[in-house]
Amino acid sequence: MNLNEIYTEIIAEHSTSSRNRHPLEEASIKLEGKNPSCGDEIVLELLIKEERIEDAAFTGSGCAISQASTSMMIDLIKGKTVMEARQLAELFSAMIHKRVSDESQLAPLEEAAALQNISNLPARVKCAVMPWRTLEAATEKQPLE
Amino acid sequence: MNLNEIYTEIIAEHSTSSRNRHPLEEASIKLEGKNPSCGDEIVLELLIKEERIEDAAFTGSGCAISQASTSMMIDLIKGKTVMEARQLAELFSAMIHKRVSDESQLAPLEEAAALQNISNLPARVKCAVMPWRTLEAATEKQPLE
Amino acid sequence: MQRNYAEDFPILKNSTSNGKRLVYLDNAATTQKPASVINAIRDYYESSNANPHRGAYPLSERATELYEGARQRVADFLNAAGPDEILFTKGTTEALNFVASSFAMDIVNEGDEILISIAEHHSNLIPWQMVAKAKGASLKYLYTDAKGELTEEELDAKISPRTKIIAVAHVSNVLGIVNPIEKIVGRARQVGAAVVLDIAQSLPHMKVDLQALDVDFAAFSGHKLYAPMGIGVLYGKRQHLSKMRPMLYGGGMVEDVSQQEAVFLEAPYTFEGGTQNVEGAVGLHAAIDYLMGIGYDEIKGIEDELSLYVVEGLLNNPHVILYGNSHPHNRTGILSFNIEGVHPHDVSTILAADGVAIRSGHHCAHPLMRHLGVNATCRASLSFYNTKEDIDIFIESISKVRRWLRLESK
Amino acid sequence: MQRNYAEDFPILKNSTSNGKRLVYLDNAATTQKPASVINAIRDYYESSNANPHRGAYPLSERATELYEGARQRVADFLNAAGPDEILFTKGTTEALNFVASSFAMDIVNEGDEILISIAEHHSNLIPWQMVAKAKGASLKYLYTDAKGELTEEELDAKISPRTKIIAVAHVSNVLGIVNPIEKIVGRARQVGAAVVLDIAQSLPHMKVDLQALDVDFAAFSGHKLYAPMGIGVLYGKRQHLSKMRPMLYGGGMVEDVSQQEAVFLEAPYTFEGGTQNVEGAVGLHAAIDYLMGIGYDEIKGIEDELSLYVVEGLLNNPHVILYGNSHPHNRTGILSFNIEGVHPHDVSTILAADGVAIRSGHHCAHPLMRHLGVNATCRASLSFYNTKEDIDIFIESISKVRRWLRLESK
Ligand SMILES: Cc1ncc(COP(=O)(O)O)c(C=O)c1O
Ligand SMILES: Cc1ncc(COP(=O)(O)O)c(C=O)c1O
Repeated sequence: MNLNEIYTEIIAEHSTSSRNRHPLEEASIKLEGKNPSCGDEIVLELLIKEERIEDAAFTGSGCAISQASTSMMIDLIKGKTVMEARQLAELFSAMIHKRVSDESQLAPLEEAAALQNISNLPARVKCAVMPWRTLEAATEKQPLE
Repeated sequence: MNLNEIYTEIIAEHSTSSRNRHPLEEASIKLEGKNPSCGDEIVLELLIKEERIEDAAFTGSGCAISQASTSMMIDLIKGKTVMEARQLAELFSAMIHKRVSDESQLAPLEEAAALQNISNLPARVKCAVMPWRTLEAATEKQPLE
Repeated sequence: MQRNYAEDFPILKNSTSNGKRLVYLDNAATTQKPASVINAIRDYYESSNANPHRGAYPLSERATELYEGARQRVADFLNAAGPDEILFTKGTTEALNFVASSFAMDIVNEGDEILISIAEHHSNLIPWQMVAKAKGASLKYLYTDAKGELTEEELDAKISPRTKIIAVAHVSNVLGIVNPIEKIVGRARQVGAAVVLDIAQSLPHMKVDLQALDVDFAAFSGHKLYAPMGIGVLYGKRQHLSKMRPMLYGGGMVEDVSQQEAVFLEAPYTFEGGTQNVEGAVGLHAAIDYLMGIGYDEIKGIEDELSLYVVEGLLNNPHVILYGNSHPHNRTGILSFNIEGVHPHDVSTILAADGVAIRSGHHCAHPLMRHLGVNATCRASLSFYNTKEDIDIFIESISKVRRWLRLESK
Repeated sequence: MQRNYAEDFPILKNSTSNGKRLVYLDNAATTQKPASVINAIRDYYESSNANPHRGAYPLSERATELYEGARQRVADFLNAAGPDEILFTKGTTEALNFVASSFAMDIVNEGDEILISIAEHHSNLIPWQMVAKAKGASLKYLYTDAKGELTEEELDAKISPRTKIIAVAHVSNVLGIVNPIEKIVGRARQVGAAVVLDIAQSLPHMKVDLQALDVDFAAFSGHKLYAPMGIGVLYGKRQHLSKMRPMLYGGGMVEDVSQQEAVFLEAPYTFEGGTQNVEGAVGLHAAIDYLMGIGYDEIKGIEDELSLYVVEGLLNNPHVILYGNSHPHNRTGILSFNIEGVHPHDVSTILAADGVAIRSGHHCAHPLMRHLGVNATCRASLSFYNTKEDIDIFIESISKVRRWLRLESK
């Protein structure tokens, strides 16, 4: 394990960045996600209009990996359709569980692909995955009007 | 372990002998003894008069060791006082648990000293001891008039 | 030529018993361990030991992988629907007690019936007495016939719409008889009863496919399957496990704990409170790998042949009384017998002098002893590591027993 | 010169972690095993393995002697009144659950109080929640002060005539604080409460004399005492054990069983249903022998010195927040801390890259975490086999954490 591949600039930056870290007043969905064994906790808020994620933000606390993963996810899904966002969550999960490792296939994840190396740290996989699972849960019953 | 020292003539003889194996009509005390884990079971009957064991007999079934030990014990205690019988039980127990091994000290046990080698068979010690424990229990509350 | 599997077992190669070669015929009590299992334990402690599930460092990750890998191996081995149906326990006894206290106590009501066989081991018997008493239910018995078998008539007579639980051994630890599980499960399904299967004595000798058998619970002990002591398995169908209360409350099985409340994890973790026995799981994994390297066909082939050979030897002795079936069809290599006029404990002491280890007593099956009309029996139980030479020594030793007790002229 | 005890532990000599020497500082979670314990396990399986208590052949007699010899060794080690007060369990969690379900459930009534400390491990906490709920009793908490200690005022305020049970850890697994057991027992005696002592974290580091402490029950796990996994001990005073219901129903704990009734043996056998873990008992015996060969004076001497050295190193770092006492008086070598601005899980991942194994999380003590006002902490826990070099590597690694997270300029 090489820490340079885990605690990269971009992950460190996202983990403390305040850009996406705030409540979302007009949110249409709000869901809590947590890793009870770690104490990671986020509240994910989404503003969905006509099957599209118009805005997204989060509050909460946790380890650098979970916070960076949440922030990167929000950057990525803003403006995407619910369907696209769920497909990205699917892809992220495939990456972190080592089912997909090909760089070109991971391109749609953009910056979030920086979390690929977490797949080598079994104890931290759940930190990276948590926000994406929360996204999936939040959009599961989303009526696709 | 040498079986010659365990299944001796005298033990084999006592284990099947019918001399002491019968009910005792005038018994003043009757007590059941058993080794639940083996299925050894005897009923020891004693006729005690003025602190003296006038007669004794047993019924029951079990392994050769337990049956021989019972029969030898009865031969030995007949005619002895209750106190003497209890002292012999004490001595027998000391022999079987290897606290006394000196031959001259074991002389009062007479034929029952033939069971000394059972002390080398931890799994069978309880078979040899069972009748003696029953004797102790039977005479425990015996009023020494 | 057939391989001599005793070579794989250090204790069989090196140990003597009373100065003689050890002839170990008490395999139903516990089995010896192959070098591969002993080495797996050592390797675990020399390279991977840590508390699993809790640490974010490589050693703990490795311990977790080994532990969960063993769970997956057991699930595959038994053909469970998934690893979440496999709980590690310390043995069959703990597993069966847990089913009784956490499953049965919730579904059995006054007037219901719990049905077990008269041949059950105390571990699959006393827990049911307790449930029956606590719930005002009745504990009924399936009786074995003269050959030690459970007949269809007996099943028909005893399984009723009031039956809530049927708990039976796959193979009897006294008679070696294989019970008709398919028939029992078939009838159980008709009346809506749950089936609890004790596979402690079957799994070491035959393939057990739990999905094919369609039982609700199954339990076995590692130490009877060439694995270390202190580890066992409870299999439970997901639909049941998801409703059951935890077994032990403590670390590793909770999601959140406040001063007055606790929220528990899901199966299998909710049932594994406290630090788990990774060593035992690793040893069990190694034992299953070892056995599957040999294969059940080979195991059964060897054991059936030996079993026939023992029966032949025993029946050649006019003073031997054999209990249960005498042919290996429908029976594993467990043989219960007595010698006329001799108490079983004397038999085992006399055999021990020749280096032969057999069991004598009630084999934790008092009710069966009474049903057979005996106080105790001798039991020889085989493994594929036994040899014809072992059996020759055993039979020869048996032939001397009555002479030692002066019941025959020399 | 002081001996380097790491030499006795194969995993510490041979293992690397991420290519670096393993610096194992998670001893409160589980300890590594000395070669003498690993060899004792191997020797047991290679020369003495059998089902104890049941066989009349030498191998089984030997297994029985080893098992009962281990019980006697534990009784002497803890200064119990006799071996019949020592029950083998699979660990602390099983032992404490058993006291809760088999002792407490019988003596606690509606309106009674059960008192535990806020620093208890979940294993000594959730079982008491269950008893309190089942019985309509109330579960009260002793709160620790700013130093992590239980003050006399707190004891006076909480121990009342309604207190039936006081269950506390001898040493906290998060703060390492040694609780004032003499004072607690003194007050418990005045109000007639029973004291249950969790010695899982004290016994590895200090002499525990149970008759001198005069507690009613005590429990520990072998795996935290350099012994194998899967074995633990419950100590109980004779007067209590003689009245308690069995733990598991099955083989080995009965005198007689009929179809509807069972008669049980006396303590300790009535509490040990099922085949017992002889390997675990043998390993525990070897571990106690190993520890006593070193002696508690030496162990405490080394661990206190290392502990001071760690504290010094940690406090030199302005971003470290240390919880509980900072001097080793009244504390074993367990150190909980946080690094400003960094989540504990990131700390342990970063340390793992340097081969350092520490624990991060809630340490199975959620209520204490809330009491301390944190989500989680980092915990380094020492053993006498650690060295100053281990600590140097640990402290150096700690100093790099904030830089990795870009919280400091390089
Ligand atoms: C103080 C304390 N009590 C109880 C336990 C539970 O022990 P185990 O998990 O071995 O059952 C632990 C450790 O996990 C502990 O540190
Ligand atoms: C059929 C059967 N069931 C249950 C048990 C109990 O297993 P354990 O003692 O390993 O818990 C045994 C063996 O002792 C057995 O043979």
